[in-house]
Amino acid sequence: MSAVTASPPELSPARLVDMLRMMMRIREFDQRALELYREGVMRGTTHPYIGMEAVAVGACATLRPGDRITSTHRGHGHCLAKGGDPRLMMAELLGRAAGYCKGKGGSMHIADVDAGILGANGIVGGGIGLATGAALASKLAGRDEVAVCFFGDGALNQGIFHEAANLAAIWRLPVIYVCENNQYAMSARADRFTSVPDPAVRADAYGFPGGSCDGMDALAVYSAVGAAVARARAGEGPSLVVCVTYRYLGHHVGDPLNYRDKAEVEAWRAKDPIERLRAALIERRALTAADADAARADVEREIADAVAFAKASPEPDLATLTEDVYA
Amino acid sequence: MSAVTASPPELSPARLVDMLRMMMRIREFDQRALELYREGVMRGTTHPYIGMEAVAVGACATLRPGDRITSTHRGHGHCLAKGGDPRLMMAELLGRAAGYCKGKGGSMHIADVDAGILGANGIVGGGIGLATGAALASKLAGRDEVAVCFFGDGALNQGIFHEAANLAAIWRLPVIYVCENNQYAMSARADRFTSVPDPAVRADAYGFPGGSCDGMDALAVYSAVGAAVARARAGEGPSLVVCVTYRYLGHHVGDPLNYRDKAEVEAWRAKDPIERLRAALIERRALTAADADAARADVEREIADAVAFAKASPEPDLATLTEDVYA
Amino acid sequence: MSAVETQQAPAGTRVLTYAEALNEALREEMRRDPRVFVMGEDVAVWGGGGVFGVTKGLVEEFGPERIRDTPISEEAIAALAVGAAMAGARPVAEFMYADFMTLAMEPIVNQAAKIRYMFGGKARVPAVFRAQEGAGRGNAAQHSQSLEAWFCHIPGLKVVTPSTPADAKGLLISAIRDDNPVVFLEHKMLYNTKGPVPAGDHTVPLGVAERKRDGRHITVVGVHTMVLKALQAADRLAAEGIELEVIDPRTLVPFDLDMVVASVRKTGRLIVTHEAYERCGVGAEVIAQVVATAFDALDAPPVRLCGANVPVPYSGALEAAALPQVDGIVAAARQLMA
Amino acid sequence: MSAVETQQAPAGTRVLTYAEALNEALREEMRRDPRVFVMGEDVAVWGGGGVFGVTKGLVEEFGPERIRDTPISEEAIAALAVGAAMAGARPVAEFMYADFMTLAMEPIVNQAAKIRYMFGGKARVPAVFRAQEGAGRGNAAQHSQSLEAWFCHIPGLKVVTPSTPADAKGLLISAIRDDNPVVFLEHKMLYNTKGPVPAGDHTVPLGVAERKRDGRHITVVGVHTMVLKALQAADRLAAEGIELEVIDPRTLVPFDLDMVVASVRKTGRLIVTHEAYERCGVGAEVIAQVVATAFDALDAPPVRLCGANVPVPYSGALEAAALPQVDGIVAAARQLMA
Ligand SMILES: Cc1ncc(C[n+]2csc(CCOP(=O)(O)OP(=O)(O)O)c2C)c(N)n1
Ligand SMILES: Cc1ncc(C[n+]2csc(CCOP(=O)(O)OP(=O)(O)O)c2C)c(N)n1
Ligand SMILES: [Mg+2]
Ligand SMILES: [Mg+2]
Repeated sequence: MSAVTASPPELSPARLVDMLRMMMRIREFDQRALELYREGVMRGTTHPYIGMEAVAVGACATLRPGDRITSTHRGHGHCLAKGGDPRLMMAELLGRAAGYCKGKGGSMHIADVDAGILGANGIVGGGIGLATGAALASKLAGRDEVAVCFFGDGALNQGIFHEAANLAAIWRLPVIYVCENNQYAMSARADRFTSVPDPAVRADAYGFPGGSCDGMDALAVYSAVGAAVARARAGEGPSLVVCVTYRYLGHHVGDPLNYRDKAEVEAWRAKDPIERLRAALIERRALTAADADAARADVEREIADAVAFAKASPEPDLATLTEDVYA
Repeated sequence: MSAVTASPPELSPARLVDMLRMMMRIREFDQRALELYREGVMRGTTHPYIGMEAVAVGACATLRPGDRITSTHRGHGHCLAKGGDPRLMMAELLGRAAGYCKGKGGSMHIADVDAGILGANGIVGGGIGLATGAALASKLAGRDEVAVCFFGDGALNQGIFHEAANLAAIWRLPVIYVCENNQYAMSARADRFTSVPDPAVRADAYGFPGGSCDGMDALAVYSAVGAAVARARAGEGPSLVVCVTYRYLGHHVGDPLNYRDKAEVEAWRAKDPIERLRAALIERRALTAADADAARADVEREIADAVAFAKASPEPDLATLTEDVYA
Repeated sequence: MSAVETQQAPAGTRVLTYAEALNEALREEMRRDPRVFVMGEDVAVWGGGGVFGVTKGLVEEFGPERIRDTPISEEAIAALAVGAAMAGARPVAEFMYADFMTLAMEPIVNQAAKIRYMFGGKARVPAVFRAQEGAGRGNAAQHSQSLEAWFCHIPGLKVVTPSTPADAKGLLISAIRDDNPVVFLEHKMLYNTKGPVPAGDHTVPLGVAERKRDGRHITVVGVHTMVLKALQAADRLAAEGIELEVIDPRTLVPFDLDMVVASVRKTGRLIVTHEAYERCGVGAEVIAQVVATAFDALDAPPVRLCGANVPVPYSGALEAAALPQVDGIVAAARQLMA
Repeated sequence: MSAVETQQAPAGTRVLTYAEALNEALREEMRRDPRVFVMGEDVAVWGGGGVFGVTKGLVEEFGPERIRDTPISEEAIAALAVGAAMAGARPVAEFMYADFMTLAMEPIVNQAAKIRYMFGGKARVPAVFRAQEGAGRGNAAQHSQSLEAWFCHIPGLKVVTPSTPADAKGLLISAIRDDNPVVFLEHKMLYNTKGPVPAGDHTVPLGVAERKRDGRHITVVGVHTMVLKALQAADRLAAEGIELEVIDPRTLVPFDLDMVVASVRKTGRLIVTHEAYERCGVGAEVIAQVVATAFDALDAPPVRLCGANVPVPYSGALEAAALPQVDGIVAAARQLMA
C-alpha cells in the first residue's frame, strides 16, 4: 500500500479562511436541518455530516469548477463544499418548488449537475460507478477534469467498488475514491464488517495508490486528496484516499444510538475539525478569534436566510407530478 | 500476500493413479462432447475444460464426500472430479430424460447436489456466493465440511467476489476460492482486464491467505488447495488459490479464436497436465506406460458407454415442461 | 385502522403490531427449527434488532450466529442465502428496502428461482427474501418502490404481500416452511398497524386469498396498504348504498384467481389497486386473468388504481398524488356504478 | 422469413441482416457524434467485434477508446454508462445477454431511470443499454430470458424491441439520439434475419407502432420473433379466410396504444404474443390498456400467447413447448373466430 505523496498547491490565507467558513456553513446547515426535521416541517430523514466537515471541505478545495463529485445519503456537506447553494438545498429539504429538485428529491437526491455535483444518492455505493463513468467521459473527451467519489466505510463492501476500481485502474481513469471512514455504517463498526484493519490496503488489489489521512484535519485531507487529484489530472489514474473521521450524531435522526458509547464520541469530539482549523489559522495569524466569531455569525445568518427562503417558497404544483420523467 | 503452506496428506499410489485416470476421463468426456456438438446432436454450446484438468482433479482430491463445490459454465471437469456420473452428464448434454437435469439444464446447469456438486453455472461469478453460502450453512450446523468455489480469471472482476470474500473473511467461513486463471475470459486477456499482475494479491484486500500455484500440475494444485482446505476445516477461514492454467481450445465451440496465437497455445500444450502426471507416476513407478495406456482405453470405453447411454435415453416427456418449477 | 386498533382480541389472539407479528413468526420458527437463521443489515445490533423492529430481541435469544448482521453487500446476502439453502439451512435474508433488491436480482432470479427446475427437480432452495416496500414517508424515489411485479414475473419464486398483523405472522411462518424461494414483501407504512394475532403455530397457506369484506357491487383487489384504503372506501361508500367486496390476495404467486373470479361473477365489476407503478404492475396481470376467465361476467371494464408512472417524489403533496388514495377508490366506484 | 430474404431491396435500401443493420446504426452515429461510444464485454476484439457481430469492425474505425472491451462487471458497465452520460458522453453499453442485466438493475433502475425526475428535470441521462434476449438456441434458463416487462415497469426508461433489420437500425439511431435512458432489447434469433434497410440517416421514432399486415378479423400484437410468427400464422389463416392484422409496437415504452386500439375497434378481437414469461409480462399490460380503452369494442376476451411460466428448458422439444409458436397462434385465431 502506498499513498500518493506529491503535494498540492499551498493554500493562501484567504482560501484557508474560506475553508473554515465552509466547514462552519456545513455544520450550521446540518444543525438547522435537524431542527427543521424535529419541527416536523421536513419529511423522510436527514443524515447529518456533523463532525466530518473536514473531509468534504478539504477534498473539494482541491477541485476546479469543471471537476465533478458524487455524493452519498449524507450529502449536504459535499454539496455545499462543491459550491451548492444553501437556499436551494434548504428549499429542497422542505420539499418546495424552489428547491434544487423542485421538491421531488429531498435530502438524499440534491444535485447540481452544472456545478459538477452529480447528486447525493440513496443507494449506498450508488455514486461509485457514476463518478467512475464521469471520469471516463472526461477522459474520452480529452478534458483534464477529475471526478471525486465520496463514499462511506460501509459502501466499501459493495461489489460496485470492486468492479469500478478495477475498471478505473485498467483504464487509468481520473477518479479519486474518497472513503469517509467514520467508523460506522449505521450500527456496523467498520473494524468488524470490513475484513482489513486499514481499508486503504484495498487499493493494492487494483494496483493503484491507497492511503489514509486524518479526516478530522481539513489540511491533511487537502494534501492527501490533492496529491491524488494531481495524479489523476496528469493521466496517471485513480487513487483511494481513506479519511479517518467520525459522525458525532446518529446515523440519521431516528438512530437509537445503542451501539457506541459516549466516551468514544467525546474522544472524537475533542478532535473537532472546525476547532482545529480555527486554532491553526489563528496561530498562523490568518484569522483573529474575532474574525472567526464573525464568520460564524455570518454563516448563521446565511443559513437562517436559506431557511427563510425555503419556508417562503411554495409547495410544488401538483401538475409537476408527471413532469420531467422524460427529457 | 501469503499462501497457506501446511501440506495436505501424502497421496497413495492408488489415489494418484485415480487422479490420472480422472484427468483422462475429463479430457475424453469433453472431446466427445465437442464431437457430439459438431454432429449436431447437442444444443446450446459446450465449454471444453481441456488443458485445465489438473485444477479440478487436484482440488477435488482434497475433498471429502460431504464437502461441496460450485462450478462454472466450463463445468464438466469439476463435476466429474467431484464424483459426477458421466452417463447422467452425457445424457444431459443431449437433453434427454435420463440426464442429471431431465434434459432441462444442459451443459451449463449440470448438478448433483447429493454429491456436493451445487451446479455448473451460466452466470460468470454465479457460484461464488453460492459456495460462500454453503460454507456458512456448514458452519452454522457445526459440520466440518468445506466448500470449494471454482471460478475463472474473468469472474474475479465481478462484484460478488468482493462482497463474498469480505463476508467469508469476517465470518471465517470454510470456503476456498479456487481461481482458474486460464489467461482469458473469452477474448479478454487476464493480464489486461485484471488490474494486478497476480490476482492472488487480491486476497490481501480481505486479510486472508492468497497464493498462486501451477495449474498444469495436479500435485501442485493438490498441495495448494489441500492446505487451504485444511485451514478452512480447522475453522481458520477462507483462502484464495489461483491456479495458473490454460484452455487449449476455444472458449466454446463457436470461438473465432482471433485473439491469441498458435505459438502461445503450443507453449502451454507442452506443459500438458495429463502427460505430466503420467510421466511423474511412471517415474515414481506408481504406473507403467502400459497401465497408463490401459487406463486411457478404459476411460474411452467408459465415455463411449456414456454416449451410448445418453443416445438410448428418451427425450423428455412434454408433460415435464411444467414440472419441478416448485417443490 | 382505528377500528382495528381498538378492537378486542378474540380468544387465542393478542393485539400486536405488524412488526411484532413478524417478530413472533421469526422467533417461533427459529425455536422450532434450528436450521432457520436470519441475515441482513442491522438486524441484530441496531436498536436491539432491525430498523423497523422486526428482528427485535432475536439476537439475545438466538445469538449472533443465527441473527447475523451483514456488511452492506446485498448481492452477497441473497447469494449466500441461496447457497446456504442448498446446503440444508433455511435462511431468512433481509433487505432493508425492496429498492436495494435491485442489487440482488441475479442470485434471486437466475439462481434461486431456477435451480430446482434447471436441476431437474433434484434440489430445493428454501430461502426467504424479506424486504419492505411502499411509499408514504417521504423517502423519495430510491426508498419507496414496490417491486412485487418483477418477482411475480419470474417462475420459481413465490411472492407474499401481507396486509395485516395476523397474515404477516401466518404467511411468514408458511414462507419459512416452504421448500421454495419466497420473496416476502412487507410495507413500511404497515409496521405500526395493529390487529389480533393468533398465538402459537398460526400459519396462513400460500395461495389463499381472503375476502376482507363482502359486497354485491364491486370487487376490489388490493395489495398491502391498498387493502386498508379499500376498506375505508367501502365504509364511505356503504352510506351511499354502494357495496365493495374487498379481497386481499395475500400471496401474489400463487394467486387465488378462483376467489377473485367468484367475486367478479357476483359483482360484475372490478377495481385492482396497488402502490406499485401502474405500467406492467400486478394489476395488469389480475385484469388479464380475470378478463380471460370471466369476460362475460364483466359489466364494465376493470379499473386500475395504481402508483403513477413516475419515480416516487419526495414532497408530501406530490407523494400523496403519486399514490392511489381512498378518495380515488370512492370516485372510481361511483363512476363504475353510474 | 424466406419471403423477406429473397425480396428485392427497394430504392435507397440494401438487404442486410438485423446484426448488420445494428452495426450500421452504431457506425453512422459514431461518425456523426463524437460523444457516442460503446462499451461491453467482447465488443472489440472477439471475432472482430461482438459475439453476435453487432460491433464488427467498429474498433478498426473508431479505436479501442470508443469501442471499449470491458471486464466481466455488468453492474459497473451500467453504472459507468450512467455517470458518463451525466458528464456529457452518449454511451451505448452492451450486455451480452439480457439475463446478465439482473446484475445491473441498480444503476439502470435506481439511477438512470430516476435521475432526471429526482433532480427536478435538471439532468439528462442519454445512455443506451443494449442486450439481446429470447430463447430458441438451447441456451437454457440463464441465457434465454426476455425481461422487457421489468424495464417497462420502471418510469423513466424507454424500452425498444425491434423485429426487423430496418427497425433495428432506425430505432437504434433514435435511441442513441434520445436524451433519456433507453433499454434496447434485441433478439438472439433475429440477428441473422434479413431485410431491406434504408441507407443513411434512417430513424424510426420511439413510440410509433407499425402495422405489418392489414386484416379485418383479429388484431395480433407481437414482440420480437412473435411478429414474424404472427405473420406466418396470418399467411396460413388467410387460406381459411381468417385475416390477422399484425401490429409490431416496436417500442414498448412509449407504447402506441392508439394504433392498437384503432385496430381492435375494427377487428373486435385481440391476441398479444411474446416470448417473455406470461405472468406479469407486457401482454397483461397491453390487455389491461385495451380493455380500459376499448372494452365495448371487444367481441371476445383478449388472448395471451406467451412464454410458459417456467424457466426456459434446455431440451429442444421442451424449449419449443415453452415458447409460443405459429401453430398456437393459428389455433387461437380459429378458436376466436369459432
Ligand atoms: C444499497 C443500500 N443498502 C443499504 C442502505 C441503507 N443504509 C443507508 S446509509 C447506510 C450506512 C452507510 O454506511 P457508510 O457507507 O459507512 O456511510 P455513513 O452513513 O457512515 O456516512 C445503510 C446501510 C442503502 N441506503 N442502500
Ligand atoms: C454475468 C455473465 N457475464 C458474461 C457472461 C458471458 N461469458 C460466459 S463465459 C465468459 C468468460 C468467463 O471467463 P472466465 O471467468 O475467465 O472463465 P473461463 O471461460 O476462462 O473458464 C463470459 C464473458 C456470462 N455467462 N455471465
Ligand atoms: Mg460510515
Ligand atoms: Mg478464464
